Amino acid sequence: MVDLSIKLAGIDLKSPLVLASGTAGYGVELASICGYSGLGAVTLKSLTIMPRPGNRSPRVWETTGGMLNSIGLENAGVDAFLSDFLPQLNELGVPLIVSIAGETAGEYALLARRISGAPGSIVAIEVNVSCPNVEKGGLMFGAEPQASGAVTSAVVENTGLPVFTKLSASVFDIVRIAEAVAAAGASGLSLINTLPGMAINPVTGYPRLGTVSGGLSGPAIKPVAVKAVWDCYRATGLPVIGGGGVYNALDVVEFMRAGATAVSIGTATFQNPCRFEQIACELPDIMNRTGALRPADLVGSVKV
Amino acid sequence: MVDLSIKLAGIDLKSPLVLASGTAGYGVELASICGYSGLGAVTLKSLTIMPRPGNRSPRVWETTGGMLNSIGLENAGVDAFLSDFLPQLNELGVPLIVSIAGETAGEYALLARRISGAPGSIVAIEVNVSCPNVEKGGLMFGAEPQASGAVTSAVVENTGLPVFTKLSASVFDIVRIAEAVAAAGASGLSLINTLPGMAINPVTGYPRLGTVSGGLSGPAIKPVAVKAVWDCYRATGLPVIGGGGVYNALDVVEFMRAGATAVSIGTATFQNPCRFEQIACELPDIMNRTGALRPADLVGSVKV
Amino acid sequence: MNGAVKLSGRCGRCRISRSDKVAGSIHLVELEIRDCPVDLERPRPGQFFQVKCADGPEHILRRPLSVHGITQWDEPGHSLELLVEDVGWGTHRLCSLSVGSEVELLGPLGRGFEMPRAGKALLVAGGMGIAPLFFMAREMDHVDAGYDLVAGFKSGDCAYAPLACLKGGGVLCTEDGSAGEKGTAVGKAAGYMERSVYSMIYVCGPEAMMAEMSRLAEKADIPCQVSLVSRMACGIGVCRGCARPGRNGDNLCVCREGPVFDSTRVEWICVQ
Amino acid sequence: MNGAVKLSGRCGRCRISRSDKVAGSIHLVELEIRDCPVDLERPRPGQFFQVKCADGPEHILRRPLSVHGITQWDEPGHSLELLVEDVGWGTHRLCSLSVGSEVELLGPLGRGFEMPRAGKALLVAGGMGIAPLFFMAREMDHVDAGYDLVAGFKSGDCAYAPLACLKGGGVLCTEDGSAGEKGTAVGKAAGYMERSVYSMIYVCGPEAMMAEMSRLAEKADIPCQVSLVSRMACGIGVCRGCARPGRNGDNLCVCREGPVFDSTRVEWICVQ
Ligand SMILES: Cc1cc2nc3c(=O)[nH]c(=O)nc-3n(C[C@H](O)[C@H](O)[C@H](O)COP(=O)(O)OP(=O)(O)OC[C@H]3O[C@@H](n4cnc5c(N)ncnc54)[C@H](O)[C@@H]3O)c2cc1C
Ligand SMILES: Cc1cc2nc3c(=O)[nH]c(=O)nc-3n(C[C@H](O)[C@H](O)[C@H](O)COP(=O)(O)OP(=O)(O)OC[C@H]3O[C@@H](n4cnc5c(N)ncnc54)[C@H](O)[C@@H]3O)c2cc1C
Ligand SMILES: Cc1cc2nc3c(=O)[nH]c(=O)nc-3n(C[C@H](O)[C@H](O)[C@H](O)COP(=O)(O)O)c2cc1C
Ligand SMILES: Cc1cc2nc3c(=O)[nH]c(=O)nc-3n(C[C@H](O)[C@H](O)[C@H](O)COP(=O)(O)O)c2cc1C
Ligand code: FES
Ligand code: FES
Repeated sequence: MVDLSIKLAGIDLKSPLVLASGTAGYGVELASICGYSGLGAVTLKSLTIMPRPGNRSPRVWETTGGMLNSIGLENAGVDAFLSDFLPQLNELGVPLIVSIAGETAGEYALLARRISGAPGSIVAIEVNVSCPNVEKGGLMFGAEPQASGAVTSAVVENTGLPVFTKLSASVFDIVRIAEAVAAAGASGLSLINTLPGMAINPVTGYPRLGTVSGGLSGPAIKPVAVKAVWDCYRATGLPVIGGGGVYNALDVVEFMRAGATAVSIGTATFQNPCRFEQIACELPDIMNRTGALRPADLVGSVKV
Repeated sequence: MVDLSIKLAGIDLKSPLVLASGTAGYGVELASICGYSGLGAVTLKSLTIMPRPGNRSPRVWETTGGMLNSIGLENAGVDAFLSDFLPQLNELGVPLIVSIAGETAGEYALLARRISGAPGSIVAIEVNVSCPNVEKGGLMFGAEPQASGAVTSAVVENTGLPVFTKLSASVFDIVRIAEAVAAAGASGLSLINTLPGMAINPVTGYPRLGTVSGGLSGPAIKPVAVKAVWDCYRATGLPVIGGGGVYNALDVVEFMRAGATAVSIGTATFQNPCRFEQIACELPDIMNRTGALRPADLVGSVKV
Repeated sequence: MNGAVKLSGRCGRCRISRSDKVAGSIHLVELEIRDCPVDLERPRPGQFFQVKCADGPEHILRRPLSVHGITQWDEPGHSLELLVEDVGWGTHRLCSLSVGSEVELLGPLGRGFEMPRAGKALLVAGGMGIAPLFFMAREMDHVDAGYDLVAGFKSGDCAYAPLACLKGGGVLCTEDGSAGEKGTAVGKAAGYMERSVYSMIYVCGPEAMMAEMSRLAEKADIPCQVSLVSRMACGIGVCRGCARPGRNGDNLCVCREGPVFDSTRVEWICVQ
Repeated sequence: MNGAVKLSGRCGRCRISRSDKVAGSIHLVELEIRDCPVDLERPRPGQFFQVKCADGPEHILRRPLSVHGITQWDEPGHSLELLVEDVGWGTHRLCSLSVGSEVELLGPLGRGFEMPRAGKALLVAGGMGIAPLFFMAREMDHVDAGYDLVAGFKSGDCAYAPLACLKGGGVLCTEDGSAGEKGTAVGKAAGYMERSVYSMIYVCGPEAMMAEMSRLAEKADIPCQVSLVSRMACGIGVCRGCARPGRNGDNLCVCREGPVFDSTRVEWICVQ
């Protein structure tokens, strides 16, 4: 019998499967379609201090093996989340990873404090650094080691919860950023966010997304994600929540072998909201075929 | 009637379709299967000064909507190319873009001189900067604006042929690199090279490629490529040979709208060696539907 | 708007029992619910299903399709009808599937049309807008509600609206006059509004047509329900991919709060 | 090695006229060449086709499959046989296609086995290595060449080698003895080599088995041709994806210079 439980930066989770930020809403909607058994944790869509209306429509477009989105961090804001959603979520009993996004390091610090003061199922904070850094002329925080480190420090100093910084793989050297984040005290890394992309309707000439460009996710990006996980795991040794294009249990094992302690499922949820349940069912069998008794046996086990 | 001819940085080509480097060999092999009518030019696989054996097997792996490769620039070296292949190619009469790859700026300069001294069908040089810069500790030239510019200058100063620098999109800010290349005197840009990626056999734990990681190409990366073309075209105004995941004539028009003057076909050639001929047949009809009379009407015409 | 406020849709796999080309590139696809492993809720007019048009990791998003009809829902052998226009790869694959193939469904989803409480209703369909409104008309026939249905199409070769089998009044019109009466759906509907008194107007069709009908309805002070289109990823309210602007500066979540909205809530946009 | 030195293969689309599971996960797929729009060259044993297992941009690489047989090549109605083991998504999709489906072929490609000039040959097949060697045996039957064929499999449920229909001598063996004789292909072949004199040995099977057979052949000083496996992208010599090391520090381009090589040219590796 395979035991699916894991220890992720000190947190006990009953499964390595985690729902990715932005693809599982506030966590309550899916609970009415699928049970949450088989799931380690739900990462909530990134919260900002103030509510955000998000981007112009259309916001999604399917591409070969993946999709583009430009949701634009639409969310109700941290206060509405704490008052309107968290109580319901606490009743579901599923561990929560709260993703936060800010425009200044100060905003991240404030969000971390708010979240940490909240009761209940929150087990970790995920720091989304793929946001424009308003103090630095709109450059994404995650583009630079210093900015990524600074934001991570700001969060770490304002919470007792484990902190996972979520990196973008659309940089030349993700390892330097991972190292900066490690030095800033992150408990772990979350890899990877979407890749910047764009699509145009060839016939009409209009971009497929209202904001022209957006983020590419889904199976198409899996090889980029697996490499990012392996590079960062090897360089920092930090626990990794790895994902990008996960579709089935084989993909989950692939990410574990690359160094992921937990594995996130994002876009695949759109193909089937209960996909993670199916994956949880398939996983023990695949693990058996590798000879692993528990997920930890597989982490970083790629034979290089 | 649609006229497919284009002017690419001063070169007259009878079609915007170009075969991508590394996917059409030395240009002679395909000629025996497909005619070269409908084609603007063939980009040859990157040449180095000395012959290179390339990487360890296995070298290719299919991924969702794409593939990974780690050929490792296997090639016969510039001298063997000039003596053994160029004469045959000159007989075919198809315009050639010669791709060069070096480990130092000096090697690029030497390659450019050799190529420029050769007679015949060569119409342009493509500078592959996705190579390790031996003078800079193995960091890829294309990772930095300065190194990309330096290599481009070295080539421009040693040739009378138009020079296209081929960039990698796996950097945070491709526009800064494109600008450095423009300032260094490139006649145009070639976009994009493969994205770094990796795949692991989940059951055995072995990497799918002998070199562990490789380059991701094919339809999966098209959204990343379209964005790179649009960003660089808008920022520099340089003529662009655009591609990455092109599969059909709709894709060709999509790249033109994003700013590509010529469009490259790479991985799709593996699905069908005569794919470019099929695309050339479909293209006039698709162009008709857009109202364009010639490719130039479409370049950069995305409605943003 | 009436219907599934709570997420009650479930995933099921159904067999195609019929797939016919009924006009131009429009296909009528019938799915047998009988063999579906889960009990799907009875769909209401205006609700939709998220349909998986192909298997495998390479096809990641489902396609939203309105319910066009149901048969014998409460008996064994009940089935679901979709009216699908082949406009791109997803719908093309769906229309290419042969009888006996299986398709994954998620639904019924969203809020459908609210049945009129009294009086006569006007149903205005533009193009594929007929898919949900035809179902609405049939359900109104069940409860003997009075209505007129205007079904407008570009031309005769893409027109499908078998009005004769309905109890209510109706007219089919085409812009070029090649089938039914000549004219646009909005034009015909305006004529009907001059001649009759309606307690409710239901509209589904292209954005510009719905915008125009809403304007007419609001001017005439008749409540108007519109069924919006938006590109969707999840279809169940988790991704915010379908959100579009509301008239009060709010966002309308088309898949979950809609697709049917009161016209006064909608900010009309030019969708590309 | 004999065969297509020049690239003469062409692309064609053919109808599946038969697709049967013949053992375990092994399928015999027969393709009608008749309707193929281009004149495919007559394939030689050891040559292969690049087969497109699914359409669309989402499936970018073809799969190399050896020719397992041809029928009436010079008459109308000629067909091509492939013996396919379902090991991953490409072969799985191919094996799932029903009779009447169409498949795109590119080939025949590569250099096949060189026919022996005189004497008796030993053919040693491990697992799916039977696909080209069975074709070789049938072609040798045509010219009344003498041979023994050893076909080894892991066990009986994945064994397929209808030796009775061949003129030459032969033995089927399985590692667990569940079908034919008990033993490995190499073990049996070694026994044959002790009892008979062979002028040529032909081998196709797993890497380790071919390495071992090559060693035996080279020790006995018998020319040995091996058919190598390598992951391929183009199949026609343009990408260098299939290259693997040769014994002299050179690269062997499996798709174009091979897949059949003289054993002395090959550097044996552990392919994962
Ligand atoms: C609630 C709802 C109900 C619908 N009911 C029906 C129906 O009953 N019958 C019917 O034929 N069509 C219906 N549609 C439209 C249908 O969903 C789209 O035509 C379909 O998704 C197109 O997918 P495709 O892959 O064939 O085309 P693509 O190649 O993806 O695109 C073709 C065109 O369709 C548009 N499109 C693509 N995906 C979507 C999407 N998810 N939602 C809306 N537009 C999209 C694109 O912008 C593009 O212009 C409905 C849409 C919605 C939102
Ligand atoms: C010249 C040649 C002739 C062959 N003849 C036959 C034959 O007659 N019958 C038969 O059943 N098989 C044959 N093979 C092997 C066959 O090509 C692979 O089994 C097939 O490509 C696997 O594809 P897949 O998508 O089903 O598996 P995947 O899911 O892609 O992979 C499954 C396994 O197959 C291996 N593989 C994947 N692609 C290739 C490839 N292009 N070449 C080699 N191995 C690969 C992978 O490493 C993996 O271990 C031949 C291979 C070569 C090179
Ligand atoms: C519609 C959508 C919305 C997303 N929103 C967020 C978000 O709010 N915060 C975040 O950190 N990542 C967000 N992501 C990124 C995912 O969490 C995930 O990192 C990425 O999609 C790659 O994984 P996947 O291929 O499994 O989807 C979003 C992705 C999608 C598709
Ligand atoms: C097998 C293979 C070999 C390649 N070799 C080279 C090369 O030698 N030089 C180069 O500049 N690009 C090389 N490329 C990159 C392609 O030229 C092209 O930029 C990339 O594959 C993206 O385009 P595509 O998706 O159409 O293939 C190679 C790509 C593949 C798949
Ligand atoms: S489509 Fe995901 S929220 Fe509506
Ligand atoms: S597979 Fe491309 S060279 Fe052999």
